[in-house]
Amino acid sequence: VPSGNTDNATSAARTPVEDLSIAIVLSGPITDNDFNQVGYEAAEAAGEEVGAEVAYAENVSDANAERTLRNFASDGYDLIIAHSFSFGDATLRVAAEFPDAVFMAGTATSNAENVGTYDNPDYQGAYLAGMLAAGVASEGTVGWVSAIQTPNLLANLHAYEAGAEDINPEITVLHSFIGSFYDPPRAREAALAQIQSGAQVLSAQTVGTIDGAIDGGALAIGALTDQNFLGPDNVLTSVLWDLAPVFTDVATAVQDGSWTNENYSYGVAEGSITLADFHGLDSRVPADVMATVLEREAEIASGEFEVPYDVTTVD
Amino acid sequence: MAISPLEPARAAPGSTTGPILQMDKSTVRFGEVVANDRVSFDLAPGEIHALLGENGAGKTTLMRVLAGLIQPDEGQVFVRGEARSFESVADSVAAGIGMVHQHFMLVPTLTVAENVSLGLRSAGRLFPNTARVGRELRALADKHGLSLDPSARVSDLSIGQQQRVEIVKALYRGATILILDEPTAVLTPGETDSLLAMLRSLTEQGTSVVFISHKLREIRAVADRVTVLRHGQTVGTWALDSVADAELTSAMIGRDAAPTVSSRLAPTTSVAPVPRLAVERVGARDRRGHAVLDSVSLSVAPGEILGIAGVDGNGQTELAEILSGVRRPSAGEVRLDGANITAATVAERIGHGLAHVPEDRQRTGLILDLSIAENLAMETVGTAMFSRRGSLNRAAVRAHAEDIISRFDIRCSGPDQRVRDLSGGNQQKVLIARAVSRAPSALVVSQPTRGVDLGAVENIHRQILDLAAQGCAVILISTELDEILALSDRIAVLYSGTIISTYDRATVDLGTLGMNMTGQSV
Amino acid sequence: MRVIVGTDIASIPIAIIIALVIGGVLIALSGVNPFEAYGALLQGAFGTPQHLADTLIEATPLALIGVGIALCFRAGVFNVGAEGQFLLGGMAAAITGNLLSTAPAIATLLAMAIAAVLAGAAWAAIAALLKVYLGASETLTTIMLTYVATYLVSYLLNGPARDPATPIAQTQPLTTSGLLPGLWPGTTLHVGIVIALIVAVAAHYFLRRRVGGFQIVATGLNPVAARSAGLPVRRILISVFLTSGALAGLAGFIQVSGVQGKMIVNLSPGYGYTAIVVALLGRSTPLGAFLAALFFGALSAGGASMETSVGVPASVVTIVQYLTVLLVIAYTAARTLRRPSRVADEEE
Amino acid sequence: MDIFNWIVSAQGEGFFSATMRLAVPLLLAAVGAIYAERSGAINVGIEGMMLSSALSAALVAADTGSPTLGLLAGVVTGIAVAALLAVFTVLLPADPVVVGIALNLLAVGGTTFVFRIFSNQVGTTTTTPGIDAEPIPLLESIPILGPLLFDQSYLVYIALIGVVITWVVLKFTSWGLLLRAAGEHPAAADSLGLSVNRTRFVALLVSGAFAGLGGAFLSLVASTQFVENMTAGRGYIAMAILILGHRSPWGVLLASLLFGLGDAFQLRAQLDNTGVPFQFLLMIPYVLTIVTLAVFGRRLIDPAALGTHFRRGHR
Ligand SMILES: Nc1ncnc2c1ncn2[C@@H]1O[C@H](COP(=O)(O)OP(=O)(O)OP(=O)(O)O)[C@@H](O)[C@H]1O
Ligand SMILES: Nc1ncnc2c1ncn2[C@@H]1O[C@H](COP(=O)(O)OP(=O)(O)OP(=O)(O)O)[C@@H](O)[C@H]1O
Ligand SMILES: [Mg+2]
Ligand SMILES: [Mg+2]
Repeated sequence: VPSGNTDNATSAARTPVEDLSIAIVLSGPITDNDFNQVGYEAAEAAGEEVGAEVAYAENVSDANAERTLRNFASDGYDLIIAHSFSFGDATLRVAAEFPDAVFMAGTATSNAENVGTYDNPDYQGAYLAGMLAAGVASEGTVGWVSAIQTPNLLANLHAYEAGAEDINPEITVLHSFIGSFYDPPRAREAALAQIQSGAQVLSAQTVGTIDGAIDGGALAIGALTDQNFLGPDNVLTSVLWDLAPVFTDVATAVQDGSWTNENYSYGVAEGSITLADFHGLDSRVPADVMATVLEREAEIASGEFEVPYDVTTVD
Repeated sequence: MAISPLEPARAAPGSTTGPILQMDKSTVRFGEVVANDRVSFDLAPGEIHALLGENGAGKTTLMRVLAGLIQPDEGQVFVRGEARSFESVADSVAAGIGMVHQHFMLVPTLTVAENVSLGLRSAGRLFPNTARVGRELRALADKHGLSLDPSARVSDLSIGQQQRVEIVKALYRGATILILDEPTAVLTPGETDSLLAMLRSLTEQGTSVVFISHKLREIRAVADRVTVLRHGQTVGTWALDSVADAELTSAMIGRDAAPTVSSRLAPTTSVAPVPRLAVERVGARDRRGHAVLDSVSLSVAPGEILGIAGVDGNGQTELAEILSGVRRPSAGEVRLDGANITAATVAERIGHGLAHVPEDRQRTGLILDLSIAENLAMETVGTAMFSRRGSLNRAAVRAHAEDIISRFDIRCSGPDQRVRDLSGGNQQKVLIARAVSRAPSALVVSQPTRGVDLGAVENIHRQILDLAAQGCAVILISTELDEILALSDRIAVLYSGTIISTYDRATVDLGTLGMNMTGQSV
Repeated sequence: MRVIVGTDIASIPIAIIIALVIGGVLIALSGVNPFEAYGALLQGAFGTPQHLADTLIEATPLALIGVGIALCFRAGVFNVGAEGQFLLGGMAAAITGNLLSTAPAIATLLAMAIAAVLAGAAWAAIAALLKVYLGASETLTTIMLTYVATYLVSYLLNGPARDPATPIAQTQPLTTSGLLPGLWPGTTLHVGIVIALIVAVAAHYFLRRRVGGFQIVATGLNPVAARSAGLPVRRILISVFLTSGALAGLAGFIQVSGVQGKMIVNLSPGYGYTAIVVALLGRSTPLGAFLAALFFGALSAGGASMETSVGVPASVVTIVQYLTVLLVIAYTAARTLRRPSRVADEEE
Repeated sequence: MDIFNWIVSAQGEGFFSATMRLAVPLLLAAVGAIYAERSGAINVGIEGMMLSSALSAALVAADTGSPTLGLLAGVVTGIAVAALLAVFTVLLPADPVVVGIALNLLAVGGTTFVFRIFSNQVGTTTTTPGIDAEPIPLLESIPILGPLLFDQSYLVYIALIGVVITWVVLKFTSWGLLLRAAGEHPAAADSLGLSVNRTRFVALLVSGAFAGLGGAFLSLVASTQFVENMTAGRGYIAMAILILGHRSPWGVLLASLLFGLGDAFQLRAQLDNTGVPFQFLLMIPYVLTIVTLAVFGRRLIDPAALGTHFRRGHR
């Protein structure tokens, strides 16, 4: 379990909310096919489900997060979601000023009376992706392309490596950081560089990686949304992150007054982290590998196997 | 004094004997300034017609109208009796007019042939045939007895060569009326002579010439008639053989001319034991590393004026920069009162009493967008005169300027006027005044009167002589031999980065210096 | 030397109106009532004490950096790299603050400010020295150095300078002795805006009344003539550039100490670039830059409200901001052109 | 490893072809800027032009299915943005650097706004029909030159032909003469009845067209989609390359290859577990540029009238 997040609720039950309104603050554009789009869509879905109005603010830099959160709070939003690993401190500060609103922080160093947390357990899926990649890579090299080092991406990388070693202890896992989340041409080149160094399957943690896989004739594993449409012949599967269940549960809890400031961790067990449809490419995966992967997935779901959570920085 | 200008003759349309060009009541305004006020002017075929007038009298403006660069607010232009209006340069060129501007209109990074091909339809619409243009240029130049290398880059040519290119360019483009704006301001005596000869030969072949100059001697040598402008208005037109110099000068400045400065045949001082300012075996290199000064040694004593003659580009700029501290010599020493100041900064040298008047008043001398007062205070703004502990005393800056303006007769609206809005002569006075008013112990002055009218020249020369009389050591760098001869006690000639000769004023004449300047020693 | 065209005061309201009209059309296109949106803009910039505070907080770094860039403009050099100087200033301030976490507040804050100023100035010094001694264009080196600074900060925050208690790339939070005191109880306004005002007034006084200021202006107008008149042009250029870097560093300190309470990777949402425009709208004068920073602060705070309270997309807010800038420039330029002056003379 | 073997290995080939791909968008933009700057007009708006063109190229290509039409749209967009810049800086005497920066920032907002309108519903990111590499038989297998030149998309050839054309235009055509005259001595061109401002206006449009090609390259060749702010500072880097290349076509070619080489190198160095943090590797191209500017800065002489506004009839 991510160390930054707290497990146990410490807050008392709250008064129910009649006319629930939800706001989500996003660090990037809602069109990124990635972290921000997943958050935005889940908030919309949750709003629909529980009948709440949903507002959002996108491309909010860390520098401005506090101001944006405060704007939403003073405008009377009941549930405010700070959807970034780095909005935690800002959330805690604003939450202290607005005790009547409920805040959910993607990653906070601690919670507060009215601040709950949720985490990004896609590292659990990354483990499975690593297994798949190593199982397909006959030459023993796989790759992983991302933008910068963030805790969730590091967790993802280490889990991917662990999963790959689970299948093939001799596996080589290459990783690249391109410095920006929105530079597909460079991501593509990073992917090609990995392929030329022997990588046969790439984990695409930044947009453009799949283009590189297509060019280099490698397979890619998409992240967070089903990215098969970006490369129907190359995207083996994607690690999906469905935030709608968490957000819906949280919204319902706020509505009926049962919300407490716990850490809402919805991973493989809760069906929030899944592998996407293979769109026919499962033929590329050796049957025994596929079987092991599915078996591992079930073990993670049942709690029998715990995916190691490691956020150590790498070079 | 009787002034009897000629009546301009009105040509009948289509007449072949009347003026080839005529301007009638041409008026040009720049905002408040009326640069040309109902100016009339005519030019006969095959004539050289001089324009004379103080700085800012409106000569250039009048010619820019002819060149199609400015549209007059009022007035008419007739070419061969026909009314024409020049909306653009192309119209003017089509009427056979070619102008050689005071500041050359040549692109330094292009070759001669490329410059001439620029915008020329006949050179080829898409791909100009510069080779053919070059051949034709050479032929044209040969016809007029000029030498010209069409494939040379303009930046590699001397000023005189560039001017030749300008003239040939105008002729190549079919000019039969040639306008030359102060063409001799930048030439050596030899170059001037050959230019004047060339103009004569051109008129013999039918070209008509308008010739602007501040130098009466040249006008006398070459022109048929002269028109004098003052404050934007025509004072009159005279045939040169029927008018005295004094008449022209008074027409030009609006009063009787003061006697011209007498030359200093008797040096005021005996040679002092220690020279005030000296350079010893200094050298300098340009950006490419070529030597531009080689082992130059000079010295000047208190009260002495040392003239440095030479054609532009022979190292004068670098020598002046080394003396003033803007440039570090690549070899040798600079001494002031015996002390080695080679490594001293400009400011330190100013502190030691050295003053410097740079050659290019607009680029290196003045800051055009600051006021007269600010420019005058520039060099010494950090001293107790204008500031205390770094805090600027604006009142002192203004008061100082007011004093200087009246002492040096600077024509302006007040100390706060921007220097950019002054005429060239008055800009130069500001620059000279800044140096002279500090009562420096040594002065390095470059081209003090370039492009300045007669009245201002006189004033500036007076300042330099007075300063020397008070014991200041002066190094005067000038391409004007008249000026050098009029002011100097001793004269050195700089050629190709070395001093090729040094004379006492009494022992040398114009001819000798002129030859030395072109590298010939006598 | 490039002549930096100042702005015409009269042009600003007209330009703002036109920009708002065009912006209104875009807002309507995105499905929001423009009047409601602009109501939210005003409300978000000035409507409540906190919103007014937001405007001032946002104006502070822009003003500090803008004054520095304006000084550079006046001396005829271009500091496009304030962004990097700002980041390194913030970094230095946070590290110093954490090292001194137990010292008294005054000492800690002073040390942090000094460290930030030195870091910003040092980063600017690279470009300044390369320009003055090796002739490398400062416009380009500062752009490149900003990339380098960004990666450097990323390295430090992911590595040696990271708070060991969190996997997030940020420093340890500052203790209270490292936090700027507040200015307006009940809001998050801190004393930064006062510092910015003092800096702007001091720079104004310096340019007008001090010999050094006069020399900066002279150098900017004609460096060759200034040098020939004995002004220490190189020293002036270097010191102006360093001052600009120092002010950007100081702004970094203020953001770290007054707003974030720690150093983060994205300390700047582009202050270094916006401040260039701020300096220009302020006609390259310190007080003008301060006013322009207030204007941008209001647009930025109000723009955020347009997004959060009525749902105008953030992109439209950006469009309105820079449309205003372009129109102010266009209007001013057009007026310069109409004036029959000799301002535009380049050669004689 | 023996250098020659490495050069002809898949890795060596990949390295050289990546160098070219990374260089080309910069090359295109910088070659265009040669026209602007040699005519005396500064184009700081390259970043905005590239970004706008990347968007329009992606939208048109996705909508029509024709990458060629997309390319054309990119060119037209680049020209349109350049026209705006030209109105400000050629017709009006506004400072080119400030207008350029303001345009770039406006383009960030503008492209996002337009992108959202056209991609309508969030979530369906348009993927564009990309332009693929077309290896030229035989030539493709020449060491170094093969991967550098002959295993590339046709846009690379357009860029290289652009270099040659630019050289010919500047050196041999009457317009080239006029262009250089406008940049070095505008009054001289004016005194011959040539229009300095028209020349600069057209030069800026040409620059816009090239920047447009560069932008289109990003969304059609270097990746297959538009991502908000995807130029990632390439416009500014192109300006550095222009200076580095001494504003001469061949120089700019060399300088952009140098930058591409630095980038291709660092992407590969990241895979070698050198122990150097990736941030330092990412700095390589920028540091390389700074060093080159420092070494060659003195030798560069700007066109004499660069950045000055020209007004007829004014001395
Ligand atoms: N473009 C302009 N804008 C404003 N005023 C101008 C302009 N050009 C010339 N003037 C003014 O018009 C007057 C005439 O200038 P002009 O250049 O014609 O004088 P000139 O006789 O050629 O002087 P000089 O002997 O110094 O060359 C001067 O007062 C000058 O300042
Ligand atoms: N930065 C550079 N790095 C390497 N080679 C360069 C660089 N700049 C120029 N060159 C080479 O030097 C040659 C001359 O450069 P230059 O810019 O003078 O070209 P040019 O077009 O021939 O000049 P012009 O047309 O101005 O006379 C170029 O053709 C090119 O091969
Ligand atoms: Mg004149
Ligand atoms: Mg060249």
